Amino acid sequence: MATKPITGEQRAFMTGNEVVAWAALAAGADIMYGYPITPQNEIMHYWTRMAPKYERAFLQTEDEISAGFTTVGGVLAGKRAFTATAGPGNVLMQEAMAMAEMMRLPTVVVVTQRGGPSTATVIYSQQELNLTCFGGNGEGLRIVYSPASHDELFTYVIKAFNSAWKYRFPTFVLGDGYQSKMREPVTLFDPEERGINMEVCRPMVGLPGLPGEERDPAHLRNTYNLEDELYQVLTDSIREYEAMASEVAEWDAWSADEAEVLVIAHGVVSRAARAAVEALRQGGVQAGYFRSITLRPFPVDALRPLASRARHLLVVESAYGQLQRLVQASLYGLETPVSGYLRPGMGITPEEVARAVHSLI
Amino acid sequence: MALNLKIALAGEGGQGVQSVAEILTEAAYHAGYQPLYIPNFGVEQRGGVSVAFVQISEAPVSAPKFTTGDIVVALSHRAVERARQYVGPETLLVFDASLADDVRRVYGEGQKSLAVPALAIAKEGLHPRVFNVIILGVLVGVTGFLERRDVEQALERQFGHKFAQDPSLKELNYRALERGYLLGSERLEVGNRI
Amino acid sequence: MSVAFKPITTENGKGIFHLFPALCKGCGLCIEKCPVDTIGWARQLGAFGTPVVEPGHGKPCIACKKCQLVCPDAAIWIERRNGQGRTDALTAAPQAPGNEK
Amino acid sequence: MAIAAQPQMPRVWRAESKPHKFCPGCGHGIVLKALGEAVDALGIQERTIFGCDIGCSLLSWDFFNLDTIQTHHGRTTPVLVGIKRARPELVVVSYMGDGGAYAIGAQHLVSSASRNDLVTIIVVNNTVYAMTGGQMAPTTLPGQKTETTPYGRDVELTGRPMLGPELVAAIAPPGAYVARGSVANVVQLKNYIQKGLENQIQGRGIAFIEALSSCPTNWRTNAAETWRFLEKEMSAYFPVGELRTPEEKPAARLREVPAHGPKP
Repeated sequence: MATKPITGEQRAFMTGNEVVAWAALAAGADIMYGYPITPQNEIMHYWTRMAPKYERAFLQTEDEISAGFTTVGGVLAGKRAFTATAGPGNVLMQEAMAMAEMMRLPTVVVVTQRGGPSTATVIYSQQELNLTCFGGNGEGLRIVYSPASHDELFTYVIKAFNSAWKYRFPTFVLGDGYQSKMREPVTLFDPEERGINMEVCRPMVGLPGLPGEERDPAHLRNTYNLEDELYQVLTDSIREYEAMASEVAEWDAWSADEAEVLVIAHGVVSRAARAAVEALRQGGVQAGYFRSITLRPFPVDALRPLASRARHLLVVESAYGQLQRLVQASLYGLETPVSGYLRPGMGITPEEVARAVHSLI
Repeated sequence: MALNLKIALAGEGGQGVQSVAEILTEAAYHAGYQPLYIPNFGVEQRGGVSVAFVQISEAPVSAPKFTTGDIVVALSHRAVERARQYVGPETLLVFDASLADDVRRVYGEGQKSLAVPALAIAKEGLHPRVFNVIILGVLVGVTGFLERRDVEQALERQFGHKFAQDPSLKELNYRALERGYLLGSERLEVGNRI
Repeated sequence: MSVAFKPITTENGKGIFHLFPALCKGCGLCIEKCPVDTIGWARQLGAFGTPVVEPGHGKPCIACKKCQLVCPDAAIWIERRNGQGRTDALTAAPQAPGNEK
Repeated sequence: MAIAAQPQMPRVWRAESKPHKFCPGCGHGIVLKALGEAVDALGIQERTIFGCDIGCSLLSWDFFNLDTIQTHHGRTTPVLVGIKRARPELVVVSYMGDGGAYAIGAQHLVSSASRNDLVTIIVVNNTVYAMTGGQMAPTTLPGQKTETTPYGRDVELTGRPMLGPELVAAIAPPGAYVARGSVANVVQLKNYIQKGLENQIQGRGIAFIEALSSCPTNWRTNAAETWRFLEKEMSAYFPVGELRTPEEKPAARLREVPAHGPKP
């Protein structure tokens, strides 16, 4: 085994795509499968430069359908496998992720959201929330992390591998083009040195022993003949999903109790939201801040009590209500009014958030 | 008040605004600040106005882009127009002296600004390719929060392999940096707020 | 084999014709491939409630095994009556070395 | 008491799942018998991974005593390529119909062929989309009636039947093994499949075997008609034989590949 890619805590100033590649290396990812699409490309660029030095592999596939399905193959073979995509590539990726959801395969996908729908821009958005959380022809039994900084990008890519292999739901890190392309300081670390134990990856096929004699063959399928059979399988998965939800759900809040306006955001937009709320508080406005770190499962139990004690809720996102719908569904039955500052495909600054809060009071 | 600088740089593809942003933020990072730099990028590999968004702070920076810059740098005709949206009443507009007419047309007479004859200096005394390093020097001079040494080390990290091949290049870059620094430090005003 | 299939065994010509009704779906591919037309429909019903096949309808069986070869369901096994062993690889392939576990 | 005679199934067949799920007279059973015999002959049961597609091929998901993955339509090859890249010691078999290979999964076939992926692909060509009820497939013969070509396939409107092995043989790099067999000649088909598995095991390149097969259900044929259509009409359009062997010198069209690249 080659030496560890990272020893000790290493401070660096780099782009988010570089951070993702380092995180995957640090997490012990064995193989990346990928297809070029902006703004994800540099994840592959950094990975292909560093991977051979640490005996890791890469395959460039013919499209994102294949990138998704080869990743499925990698995890079936018992390897910590991942891929990365964005926008129209994420659309194609959903086919394989639906299979991963059905068969409970621990795939890891890093999504670097770009403008949508269609080809739109290669720059930035938060418009892939619906697709990433609920893509495919299923129920959205996935884990979706939404990091907001390079430090979190590093941490949650590592965590994504662990959550995927622990809970066996396809796991996504929902970044965006801004995070991909921007440079900011980050601390890289070796997970083990921080006391993070990587989940053991066990193969689902190619197991030892002669199948049919020394053990049962693994017969893995995603097709069922009867609605009862499917219902049973899904009921079991849903039960397990709901059981792990409280363990997995993560959020962040600041001065959120008894807020006159509780600002709700996720991902990179939450930085603007937090900055705005801090400025508003300094100016004497009773603003609060809540951020969903996991979009699936959504931190309903954390949000509901805060929302019930707030006068207004303001959802801020670079999409047209994708987060707002999650929030509203979570808060069904509460009377606190929910407004949105919705800017599909556009970056959001603290000044804009502050203005939007002022318009509510 | 703690340092919290917002700089937008706009120029044509080949003018090197992204390099200026990269070197400036590298220098700031190694000097112990928390910089954030994001280039604008689109589907065109070439041809558009290139904009770099730089923020340098003592605490982690919030949003990657901003509404109004403390300093906005415009280095071409198109950039003068394109940068308008980031210029507020308090913004210091840094532009190449050759663009004075454009600046007057777009911003009127009242805009706080600094005309830098960078193109002229580069062509006459130095070399056109170090045009952007003169601008870098101006920014270091105007903001006043970085040591020359920090910037030189960042230049070294960026261009070290080229300097090794051609030592005269290093000398050329250092002189360009010095010229810009002298021009900028005469107008040290943003840094005064530190 | 952990599952046992019950054969109907018929001796005919040079062959011992083992037919496994639980496997025979009555497709009739074997009937068409038999060079001596010995195979035909039987009264016995098979896996899908359709008639299975049996020898004795044409000339005597020559134990050529074509029926066994083309049966998609492995429902036929032809043994030669001249006393060769019971297990014969279907396609008479030589065993690769190291095959035996 | 003597043990009663038992069916001569390939050893790797899973008796517990027999009778299998294919229709009476379906060629899948014959192709899977040939594959089973080849796996037995090579003694690779313990390290072979079987992947099946959508379409009737999915009915083989519990066919063998092999670790098996039933994937999506057209996506079996990428899944198995993913496995092979992660675990090169395994032998991977990608099993699908003509629709999965030549229509919805064609880009994967072309790309795996040009990469010379170490995978053994077996395509069952029965000229129809069978599981969905007998629509036109990429391999439907000119004039052949299907549910979506009720007056017969019009090649002017719908193109000519796809020649899969010819396609792969034309683009695969040296080391590839490409053949077309038929369920009408099981011994030959088994030999082709065995060579295809050996090609992968020896690390030479992709192995691609098309098997001409039958679909009495959707053809609406009796046994005699089934054989006639397969052996006369299909075989006339789709010639049986080996198209590429790994020893073969690459065709003149396949250029030598020195390292290229603009000077840095």
